[in-house]
This record gives sequence, structure tokens and C-alpha cells, in this order.
Amino acid sequence: MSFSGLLWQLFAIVLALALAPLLTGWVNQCRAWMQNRSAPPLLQPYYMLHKLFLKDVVLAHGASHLFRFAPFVVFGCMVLACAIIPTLSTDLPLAPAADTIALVGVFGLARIFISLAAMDIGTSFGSLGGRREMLVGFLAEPALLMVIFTTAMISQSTSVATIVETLAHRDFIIYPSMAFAGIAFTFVSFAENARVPVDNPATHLELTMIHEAMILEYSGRHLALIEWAAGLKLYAYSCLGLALFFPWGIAEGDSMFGLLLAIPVLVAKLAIGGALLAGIESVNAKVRIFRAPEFLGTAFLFAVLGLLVRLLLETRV
Amino acid sequence: MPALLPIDVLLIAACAWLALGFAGLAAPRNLFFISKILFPLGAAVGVLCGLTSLRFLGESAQVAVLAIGLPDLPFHLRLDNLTAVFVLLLGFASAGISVFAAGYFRKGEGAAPGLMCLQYHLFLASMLLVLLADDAYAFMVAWECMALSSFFLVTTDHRHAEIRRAGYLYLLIAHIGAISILLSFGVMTAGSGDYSFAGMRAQALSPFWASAAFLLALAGFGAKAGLLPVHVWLPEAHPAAPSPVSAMMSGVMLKTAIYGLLRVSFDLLGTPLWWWGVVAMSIGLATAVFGVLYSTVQSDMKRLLAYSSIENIGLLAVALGLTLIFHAYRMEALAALAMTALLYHCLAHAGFKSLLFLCTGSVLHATRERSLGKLGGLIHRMPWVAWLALAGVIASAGLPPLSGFVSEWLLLQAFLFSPGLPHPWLNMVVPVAAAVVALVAALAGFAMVKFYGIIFLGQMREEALKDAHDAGPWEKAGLVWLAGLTLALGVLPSAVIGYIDAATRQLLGAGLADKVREHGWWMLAPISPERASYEPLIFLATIAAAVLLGRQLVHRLYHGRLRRSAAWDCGYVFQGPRAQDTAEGFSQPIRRIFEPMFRMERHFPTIRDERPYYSVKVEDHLWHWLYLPLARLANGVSALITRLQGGRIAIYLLYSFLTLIVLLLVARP
Amino acid sequence: MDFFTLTLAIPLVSGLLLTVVGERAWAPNLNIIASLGTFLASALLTVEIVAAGPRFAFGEMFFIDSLNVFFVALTAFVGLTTSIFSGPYMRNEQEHGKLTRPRLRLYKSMFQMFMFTMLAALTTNNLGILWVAMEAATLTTVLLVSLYRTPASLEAAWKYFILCGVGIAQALFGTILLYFAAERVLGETGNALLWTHLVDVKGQLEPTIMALSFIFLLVGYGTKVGLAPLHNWLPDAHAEGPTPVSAVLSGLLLNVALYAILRVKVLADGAISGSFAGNLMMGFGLLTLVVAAFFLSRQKDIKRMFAYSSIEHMGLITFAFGMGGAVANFAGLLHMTMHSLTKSAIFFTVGHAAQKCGTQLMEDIRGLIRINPVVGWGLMLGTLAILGMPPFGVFASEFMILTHAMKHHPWATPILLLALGVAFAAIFGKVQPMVFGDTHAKPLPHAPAIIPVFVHLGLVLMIGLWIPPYLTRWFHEAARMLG
Amino acid sequence: MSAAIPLSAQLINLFASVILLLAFAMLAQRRVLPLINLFALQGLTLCLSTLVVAFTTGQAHLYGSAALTLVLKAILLPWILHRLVRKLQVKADVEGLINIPATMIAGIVLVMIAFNVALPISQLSSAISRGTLGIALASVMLAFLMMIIRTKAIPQVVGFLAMENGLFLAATSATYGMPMVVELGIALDVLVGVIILGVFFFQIRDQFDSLDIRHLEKLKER
Repeated sequence: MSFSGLLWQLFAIVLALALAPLLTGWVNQCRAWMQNRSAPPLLQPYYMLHKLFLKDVVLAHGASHLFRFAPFVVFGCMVLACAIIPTLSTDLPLAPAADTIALVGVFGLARIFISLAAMDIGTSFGSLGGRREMLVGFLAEPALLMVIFTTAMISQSTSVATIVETLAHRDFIIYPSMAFAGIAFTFVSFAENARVPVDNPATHLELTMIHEAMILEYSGRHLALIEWAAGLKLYAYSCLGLALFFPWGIAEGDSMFGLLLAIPVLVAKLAIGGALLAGIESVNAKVRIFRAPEFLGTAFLFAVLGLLVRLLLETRV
Repeated sequence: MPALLPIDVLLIAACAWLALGFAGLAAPRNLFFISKILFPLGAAVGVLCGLTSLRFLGESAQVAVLAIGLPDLPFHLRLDNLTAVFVLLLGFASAGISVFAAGYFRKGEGAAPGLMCLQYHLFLASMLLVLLADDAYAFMVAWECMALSSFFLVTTDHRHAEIRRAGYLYLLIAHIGAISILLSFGVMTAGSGDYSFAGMRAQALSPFWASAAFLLALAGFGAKAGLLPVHVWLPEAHPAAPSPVSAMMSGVMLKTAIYGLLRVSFDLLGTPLWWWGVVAMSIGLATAVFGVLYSTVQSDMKRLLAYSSIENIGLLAVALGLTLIFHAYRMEALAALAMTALLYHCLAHAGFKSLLFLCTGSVLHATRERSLGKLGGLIHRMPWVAWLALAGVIASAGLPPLSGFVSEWLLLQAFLFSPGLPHPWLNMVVPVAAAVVALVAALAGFAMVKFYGIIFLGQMREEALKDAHDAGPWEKAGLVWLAGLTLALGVLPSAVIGYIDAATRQLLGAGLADKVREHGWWMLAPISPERASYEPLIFLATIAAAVLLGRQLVHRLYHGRLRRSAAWDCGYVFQGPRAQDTAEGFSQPIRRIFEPMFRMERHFPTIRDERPYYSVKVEDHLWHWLYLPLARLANGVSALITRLQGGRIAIYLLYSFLTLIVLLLVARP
Repeated sequence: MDFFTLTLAIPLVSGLLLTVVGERAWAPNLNIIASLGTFLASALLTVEIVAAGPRFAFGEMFFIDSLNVFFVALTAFVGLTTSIFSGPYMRNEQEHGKLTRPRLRLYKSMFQMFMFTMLAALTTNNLGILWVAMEAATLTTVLLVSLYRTPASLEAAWKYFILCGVGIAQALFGTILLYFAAERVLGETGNALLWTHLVDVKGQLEPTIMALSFIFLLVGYGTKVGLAPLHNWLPDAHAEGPTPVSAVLSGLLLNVALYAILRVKVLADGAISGSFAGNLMMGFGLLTLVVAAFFLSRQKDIKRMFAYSSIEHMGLITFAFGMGGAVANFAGLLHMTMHSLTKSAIFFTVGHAAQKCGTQLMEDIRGLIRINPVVGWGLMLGTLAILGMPPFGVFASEFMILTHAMKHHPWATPILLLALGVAFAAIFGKVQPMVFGDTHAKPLPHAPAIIPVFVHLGLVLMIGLWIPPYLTRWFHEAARMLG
Repeated sequence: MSAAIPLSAQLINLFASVILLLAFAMLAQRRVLPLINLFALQGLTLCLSTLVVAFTTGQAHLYGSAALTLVLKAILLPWILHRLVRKLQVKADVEGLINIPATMIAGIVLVMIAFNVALPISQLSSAISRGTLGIALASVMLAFLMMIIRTKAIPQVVGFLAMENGLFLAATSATYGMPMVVELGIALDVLVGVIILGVFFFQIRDQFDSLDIRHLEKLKER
């Protein structure tokens, strides 16, 4: 770990903070285009955050300290997640702090806090949202772990940095297992980020919402932080997906050139990814809440299959 | 005067616990004396035990022979590193529980305090003796004393029929388990008649008999630990007991069963066979899935925790199985990893599950309510308990940065490196097991959110909850101690592994400590940092920094204004407490997804109902598939045999006559 | 007068005396004092035997060695505690109108006579006298069992008399056969029934006759031990007699009958090569154990249930002696001791419990711990002890029996454990609600004598944790004698 | 062969056979008073057989035994039983659980068993009592059978006493008598037993208004 490494780490975090709302805006824009709507401005999320920060917090009478504390924790968790996922470089000082398993743990921690906060006021929708979020979570989490296991077995490591290094800088080998893992990962990301087949971030339709139901009672800076954290989560998942399945372009070591090159590559990859995400969302319909377990169960199965394929076909590779 | 050896200190501690118990009997109704003097002293003894074993860990074994026991088999005691790890667990966990208990017992509740004091300290002393015992007789005596004293504690409030039933079931299964353990010991002596553990170690058993011994031990200790299918007592007994006792049973007593399994399979039996591990792992997985699923659908807070204990025991059995597999194939580094996960999870579970049970105790005291359907919103009235319970909940859900995550992380790491096993079939199965473990961990989160959210968050479901009060100073102290342990185990894994490594090394001949120490005390990297690493302190610091910095920045750049208003709830007007999810409602998705796993009796309201209601009762399939048929069978046999006693004297004479004639005709020297 | 004479004379004399003065107010005290005297004499006798070795008395008529002196001491001790217990118990019965003064007189004198017959049976050297004493013990206890003169008690006594009478007749046939065999070796010297002489020549006794004789003796005395399927009198007699009688029946009479079998087994083992006698005893023991265990779960009457528990333990002990060898014999002797002490303690508490609740039906006995915690805890601990829970001594002996069985007869272990498990489930399931829970019963006019219960349980507890060295020596010697 | 058997042995065998015959007769007898008489007759035969043994072997105490048998079994006990029957006004008919022919067949089977069992012992025995042991065992078993199939108290007791007779036969004829002290003890026990039983009969009759032991079937497992 070096001073410059530390600087780059900080830069990665700041970049994440900055890029996350942009990614959300970009996805929204793409979606609007594909759905023949007039698109909101690309910077709309920033405006929203700014406005929300300006607003007073209106707190329900029954809210406890946990309710006020939770947005910060969720935000903190997402910052940490973005800090350890190699976006630009694999040589991050914070990377050893948490490997992929711990990364799943971070997401889990955030989920627990947001669900608990949702139950805190004691409204019907709040607890409904909390319950559904945990439902999605308990199915998505193991699937994600299995995806990670598949990659971890290839690289003999659970450290994200090592995985990326292995995958990106070895001779190019086709791993069939990675295809399974990739599909599973896509499924999981949709569910985790409250995207269409499972949830719809753009509606408040009471009977179907998950994420929005949980944050109904939030306002002002709390809501801003949660929205920001949601953006960060999308960013983190995207970066994780890119790092696992399309790792090329991420710098190894802290050579200035490599790092500088990594920024535009990342932006480009994110842009493509975001557009794809919007596309998939647009061609799909939201499923009933009880189809979500099937959807995620499929993801889990794919992930396990990936693992088995890895063991069956590739152990001697 | 020779220096006091650690084993002597522990013996003195056991005697001290006994003495404290009998001191309580001297003044059975003097609540102040018992709760404010004896129980804190008991806690001090617990700390002493913990510190002694900390000091001891890493040293070579010490033995002692007491002058009591059978004529040719006096009590052998032995303190080695495996024992020391569990004594550590016992000492530190019991210290917190004892302090809590000092504030918990009140006047006019259940049995006389003096009696409770005796049973409680007897329970502690017998657990210590279980860990120290080095021959079958001493072990069985201590083991059954432990069962007995805890049985009496469970049935403290024996006026309720269901508590008596729970106690009966508990003691019955404990006894049957004990019989199985005794048989296992018997097999291990291999007919030499030497029932000291040293004698058993010296035997070289054939694979068949070694397997028999292992399976018997698994059944016997499994009955104590709550492994499927002999788990049925656990969800009955834990809720029935007073909360400190539930905490002690769940946090500490279940671990003695794990201790026994470790002792038998690694110490007494020598080299394991690979399929033992598969058996242990399969049972463990089934138990874990069963436990966590049932835990999510409970409506009684202590039952929920009890099922969660079953889940954790399942995970421990999985870790045990994995260790056995690795050890059987001489992959000692990986075996050490899995065993470290196992021991770590023992410690972690002792901390967080005791903490949670004690929290339910405080809630129970404040509200007199155990049913989740009648609680809610207690974070406002009981902030201490609520915030400390949060630590337990996070740890129990296996989330960073607390203790539960570390052990889960280690376990998953062990799974991850399982390929390379020489057995292709195993190679395939083991990762699937890892998937199940992941599923279980995630479901545990579901259960814990339910537990915490419904008890502490939301609106109060009953009017009376407004009078709830926070825990008293003693209770708080106990909770803080255990929460502190949970946190310490969460953020200082390398240091802790440095201690428990001695036990791993003793059992497997390999350990993690050297590799872990290489990379500094803040980093946990069991193999190498390139392969996997976890730095909980930095992890925690980063999140904390983000939280604080975020808050400061937001407040500095914008403002910190806040006002209160009614909740929004999509404009829905009727926001009474009944609009919230009930305990049953919260778990509805689980019941629906895993429907075949449960035996449900549901009542749905119809249009014609005058007073419509909905109810659901979840029961255990195994109870109906295994236990009731067994009971019917025994009853049938017994009905058949009772016909012997028909009351007619001529028939009785006939028996006698026939016996004589048959013997005369058949028996020949 | 030496201690042995005293041991036999005190119960005989006081028994006769009590038939005369048994209605006086101080008669119960006389009963206790006589029992105390017997106990002291037997204790001193024990000391003497332990110090000086075996001895004869009245020529060669009586013979006291380390085997029977231990039973003598145990019998005298349990007799003492039972007489202490029966004081307030019988007074309560009298005030409930169940017994009249003449009956009480009969009770006291028969109690002492019973003690005498048992002590005589234990100490006699002559197998014929042994038979006579056993029969006399039956007769005295028949009177004790029918003490209440209720239809049920008469029925129980009748069955007891007929079944045990028939049984003991078979034992007599066995004794005659034994004499027949011995006579061929020892000649018509009149010594042919003296055990000490028989032991010296046991190798020369005719095996065929000895086998036949042992079968008759086993079936005969086995009826009295309560071996299945000869046990049918036992639960009735235990349930319908006064509780102190149940205590001594279970605690002492069964032991004495088993002792008689043991004495004969030594001879049979000497005469017959192979383990003919041992196998028979193991078979009976296992059968008894299993049958009794399954009987337990359907009991409604508390005394009946513990009677079946006695049968079960007798089965276990018989099995232990059947296995033979130093360890098993040691364990069997220890188990006999533990069973006597524990079971009589249980019957003491059961007596008080039944008296308090006015019934022997278990479903009507509830919440003992609330009426009288001492009785409640006594019953609970006693039950746990008899079920073989450590740290009580029953576990110590069961541990030795089981481990020995595992070593030498592994096939029997599952059966033993099954029976013990079933018994545990049955007894504990019934006792727990009796001890715990709520109740409406009222206290009794005379406070129960509860010290005997805790003295017994205390001893049992002590032996579970620590067997005194002299006791060990004593057991070892006796076990060696049994071969 | 037959010439080799001395007269005394022939006599003993004869008496033993008579005892066996009487045992069969008792098994077949339906009425109470003749049953008691048969029992007395059996006691008398036993006494005679003992006398023969005493005379042959010259053992003094066997004369005592014979006298004891005469007094107790042939006179005292039958007399007590007679008195009891009169006092208790027992109905004369005896009801059996199974009919007489079946009982007889069972009895014959029993005799065969008994002889078979006693065979190895008889071969060991000295010539004088060869076979008596088998007969003694057979009469014990027949008495046992009688106890099983009779439903009234008094016949059951008679069966019990007949069993004692069989035992006595074994003790005196097969083994030339047990030591006197044992015989005295046995006799005392039998006497006390019968007295106690007599007391019992009155109590049972008081309680149940009958001596039918089928009333005594209340104590059982349900």
C-alpha cells in the first residue's frame, strides 16, 4: 500500500459517489427512450438529491433513532462496497478489508437495516416492504454467493482484486461455467436493484412495490441518502459484474497511464451496461411477487449449475 | 508451596460454584443475598474460568485424579486445549448470564430463589466437569447432572402443563442420548474394560467398530445438541425455561454436545473415515435448513430463537463434517480451517444467542408477553435492550462486522477450497452443501429481521406495552458484557484464532495461527491475503467514517432540520397497530414457498362467519412421522404385555407351571 | 451373648412381646427400639465379621460370611428406617379409620417376625432351614398384606399366598433333589444340606441332578424374586398392603429370595461345567426386565407402578449375577443395595403422598411439591435415582452392569437399554406431574417421618460418587465368593 | 429282573403308585368332601410308605416323620378342612375350568413328562427307591394341575396340600428323609399355613359371600 494507492482509493470512492447518480439517470433516460417517452435530463438524479437535501426531514411520530440512523448506515455500506470493488485498479488499499463474501455481507447488512427501518414506523406498507425485501434477499444472497464461488474457484481466491487479475490477465480461456454464473448474476442484480421483473423503481403501486414500500416514510436528507445509496448499489453491482465478467481494462498496479486509461473504459462499459439494463427492463413485465422466488430460484439454480459445471468440466483446466 | 496449576484453579472454580449453590439453599428466600451476592460471585468465578483457560491455551495437557468415583475407576480429569476453548466459552458466557440473572430473579416468581441458585450453579459446575472429565464414568455423571439440573431449571414454573411436558420431553431425550453416548464409550473400550479416555485412545478399532462408535456418539450428542431428528425437545424446553437458563442452555450447554463430538471423533477415535463427515454434514444441513425455516415461522419469540439455535447447531455439524472429510484425507490445513470455523462459531453463537435470549428475558419481564403477536415498538420504552439486541441480531444473521460473520466466512472459505478432494463424488457434493449453507445464512437474516422488527419496532400491538420499562442495571451489565463479546469476536478474529488455534493444533496437528499472525493482528487471512482476507476493523472503520463524514457533510453543507408529523403510508388513514404485519403475516412468504416442509393447520375466514378469523398452526412433520408412531408402537407392545396380568389366579399358576415344564424339557446343562 | 444371637433374638423376642403388648401407646416405640437394637447388633456383627472373617453359630446351623453379613446389615438398616417411617404413617392410617388397634398390634408383631424370618433365612447354613424361613416369611407377609381386610387386599393376599406357596413348593422339590445329590457324596451324615459342606464338594455333585434341582429352585425362589412370568403376585401385594410393607417387600424380601438363588447358584456352577445356571438367570433377567418395563407405562396406581419397577430391577440384578465374574457380581450386589435403599425411600414418600391425597391413583395425586416440598423432592429425587440418573448410586451399578454386558454379552446390551429407556419414559412421565403442578390436598394430622427418605437417598448419592474403601473390599470379597 | 427287587422296594413302589393313583382320583373328583377324604387317604399311604422306608433303612427319625405325617396329613388337616367345609357351608359340587376327560389327558401327559425328567436321576439312584422320584414329581405336577383348574378356594388348598404330599414322598422315599429339623420346620409351616388359610376363608366369605375364587379377579391390568 502506498500513498498514491491511498489517493487512488479515495479517487475511486469519489468517482463512485459522483458517477452513481449519473448511471441511474442514464438508465432512466435509456428506458424512457425505449419506451417512447420523453426522457428526463441525464442529471435529473443530481437535481433530485440536491432538492431532497434542502428539504426538511418530516419524521413520523413513531419513528425511533434506528429509523434516522439507518440511511446513514445503508449509505456507508454502499460506499464501502464501491470502495472494494475494483473499478479502475485492482491495487486498492481497502481491497483486503473485505473479500467477495464480505461484500455479500455488506449488502446483507444494508438490507437488514433498510428492512428494519421500514418496520420501524409500524405502517402496513412498511412492514410489507420489509418482508418482501427480506424475501428477495434470502433468495438473491445465496445465488450471488454461488456466482462468486464459481469465479472464486477459477481464480482460487475470494479476493475481488485477485479474481479480476486472474480473469483479466490470464490467457483467454472460455469458461462455460462463467456463462451460467453470468446469467445468474444478471438475474440477481435485477432483483437486488429493484429492477423490473421483480420490482419497479418507477411506481408506487401499493400491491407490488418492494423497495419503494420500504422508504415510503423517508423524506429530506434521509431519502436523499437512500436514493443515493440505491444509485451506489446499482453502480456497485454493475462494476462487480463488469469486473467479474468483462474485467478487461481495469488497471493492475498503480501505473498512472493504466489508471487514466481505465476511467474512460469504465465509463464506456457502464454506459453500455446501463443501456442493456434499460433494454431488458423494457422488454420484460413485472412479475407477481410470488413469481419472484421462482425467478430468483432459477438464478440460484443457474449459479449452482455453474459451480457444478466448473467442477465437472474445468477442474483439469 | 507449588504454584496452582490451571486445572486446580478450574477444580476450585467448580467447587466454588457448588458452594455458591448450596449457600443459596442455606437462605432460600433471601432474595438480596442470593441475587446480589451469590450470582455476581458466580459470575466472578466464570470470569476466573475464562481467564484461566486463556492463560492455559497453548500449554500441554494437565491431568488429575480425584478420590471419588467407582472403586476401579476414580474420576479422571484432564485439561487440554480443546477443553480450554470450551471452558473459555463457558466462563465468559456464563459470567454475562450470571450478572444478568442477578437482576432477573424477582420475588414471588417460580421456585424459591435459593433452589434456583442451587440448580443454576450445579448446572454450571456440571458443565465444567463435563469438559474436564477424562473417563467415561466421570463424564456420564457430569453429563447427566447437567441434564438433571437443567431439567429442574426448565421446569421452574412447573404449574403449567406444557412446561412439564417440555421438561419431560427434554429429560427423556437427554437420557436416551446419554444411553447412546454410554454405548459409544463402550464400543470404544473395545472390550478392554478400561473406561478412562486414555484407555480408549490407546485402542485401535476396526473401521466397523469405529464407525459404530462414531454413529452412536453422533446420535447421543446430537440428541443433546438438537440435531435432526432428535431436536424436538429443544423448541419446547428453551421457551419453557427462565430466560437466563434458556441463554445458558442454548449458548453453552449445546456446545458441550459439540465438545463431546469433537472429543470422540478427533481425540478418542483417532483417524476418521471420510464418510463420517458426509453423514455429519448431511444431518447438519438438514438440521440447519429445518431450524432456520421453522425459526422464521414461529410466533413465540423464544421458540424462534430456539429454532435458530437448531439452525446454528446444524451449521456446526456441517463444519464438523467438513473437518472430518478433510482430516480423513489428510488435508490438514483445510481441516484446520474448517475446525477453526467450527470453534469460532461455537464461541460466537454462545455470545450472540445468550445475548438474544437474555433480551427476550428483559422483554418478558417488562411486558409479561412472549407472543410476538402482542409485542411491538419496544425500542421506545426499552432502548438499551433494543440496541443491544440489534448487535445480537446482526451477529445471528451472520453479517459483518460482528461475530457470526467471521465463523460463517471461515466456513465458506473452507468449502471453497474443498475441490482437490480425491473423491470425485464428494467434490461435487460439497459445493452444493456450501450453497445450502449460504441459503441458510440468508434465511437466518429473514428470521432475525422478523424477530427484531416485530418485538422492538413498529407500533405497540397492545396497550399494556406502554408501561414497559427498560432493563435494570444488573441486566444491562450482563447484556453489555455479552454484546461486548460479540463485538470483540467480530472485530478481533486474528487474536481469537491465536487462542483457539491451540485446540485445532492439538486435534489435527495443524493450525492457522502462524499464517494468521504473519499478516498483522487486524487482518484475517487464513491461507494468504491473495486468496482471501477480511479486516473487520478496517471494514467497520470505513463504514463508520462514511456514516460520520456523510452526516457531518450533510449537516454542514445543508442543514439538520427535522419535524414530526403523522406517518404517510400512501395516505392510508387507519394506521392502528393492527395494520402492521403480524408474526404470522411476516413469515407468510416462507410458508408459501416451503409449504411441503411444514405441517400446517389453517383456518380461513369465510363470508358467512359471524366473527371471521384467520389462524395458522405450524407443526413439525417429524413429530407426526416419527415420534407419534413410536409412541403408538410402545403403547401397543405394552398393551399386549399387560394382558399377562389378567387377574385370574389359575392363569398365573399356569404360567408358573408352563415355565417349569418348558425349563424341564428344554434346559439341559 | 454374641452379636449374632442378638441379631436374631431381638426381632423374635420383640415380635412375641408385641403380640402381647402391641396395643399399648408405647408399642410403636418398642418397635423402633427393637429395630434399632437389631440394627446395632447387626452393625457390630458386621464389624466383627469384617475383622475376623466368617464364622459359625449354633454348631454349624448358622454361618455368617462376608456375603450374607452384608445383607443382614442392609436388612436391619432398612427395617430400622421402615419402623421409624411406619410410626406416623400408621397413626395417620388409624385416624383415617382404616386400621383398628388390634390390627396395629398384628402389624407390629408380624413386622418383627418378618424381620426375624428374613434374618434367619439370610444367616442359616442349612438349605432346608432356608426354605423353612422363606416360607415363614411368606406367611408373615401374607398377614401383613391383608392387614386392611378390604376385598382388594384379601384378593392380593390370596394370590400372594397361593402363587408363592406353589412356588416355594417347587423350591422344596429342588432342595430335595439337592439333598439327593449331596447325599451321594456326603453320605447320610446330616450334613448334606449344610451349605459350607456342599461348597467343599460342589465339584463332585451329580450335574444332571444339580441342573434339575437348580431349575426347580430358580422357578421356586424366582417366584418370590418376581421373575417374569412368575411375578404376577408382586404388584398386587405391593399395591394393596400398607406402604411400610411394600417398602420391606420390595427392599428386603426380594433380596432375600435372590440371595437364596445366589447360594444355590454357587453350588450349581461348581457342579455343572459351562454356565448353565448363569444362562438361565440371564434369560430370566432379560425377560423380566423387558416385560416389567412395558408394564410400567400402563399403570394407574402409584404403588403398582413402583412394584413393577422393583420387578424390573430384580430382572437387571438377576441378569448381572447371571453374567457372573467379579465385576458383574460386584455390580449386582451394589445394585441390590442401591435398589433396596432407593426403592424403600420411594415407598416412604409414596406412602405419604398417597395418604395426603387420599388415593393411590396417580392421576389424582398432583403438586406434591406444593403440599410438602420435602416429600415432593424426596419422590422426585428417589425416582430419578431409581431410573439410573447420576450422580446416584443406581447409576454406578447400572454403569458397571452395562459395561460388563457390553464386554461379554454385547447382544444383550440393546435389550437392556431398550428396557431401561422404556422404563424411564414410563415412570418419569407419571411421576413428574405428581410432584409438580398445583394441588388442593390438605396437610396430615401427623407430620411424616421424612428423615429415613433422605438418609437413604443420601447414602445412595454418596455411593454414586464415592464408594467407601471398606465397602469396596467387602463387595469384592462377596463377589469373589459368588465366583 | 423282578426277582432282584427286594420286598421293601416293591412295597415302596406300590405305595408310591397308590399315591399317584390317588392324585389322579383327586383330579377327577367333583365334590369337596370326598376330595378331602382322598387327601386323607393319600396322607395315610404316605405315612405307610415312610414307615417302610424307615424299617428298611433303620433310620430312627423316619419313624418320627411317619408319625408326623399321620397326625398332620391324615388326621389333623383333613379334620380342619372338614370343619371348614361344614362351618362355611360350602356347596358340595366342585366346578372345574376344563372338563374331567381333558384334565385326565393332561394328567397323563404330565406323568409322562415327569417320568422322563426323573429318568436320569432314577438310574443314579440306589435300587430301593428307583422310580419313586418320578412318581413324586408326577404327583406334584398333578396337584399343580388341580390347583390350576379348580375355581373354588378349598379344592385349590387341597391341591396345594397334595403337592406337599408329593414333596414329602420325594423327601422320604427317594432320599430316605431330610434331616429332622427340616422336616419339623416344613410341617410347622404347612400347619401354620393351613390355619392362616382357614382364617382367610372366613374373611373371603365375609367379603365376597362365596368361596369362589372367580371373585378374586379384580386386581389386574386394564
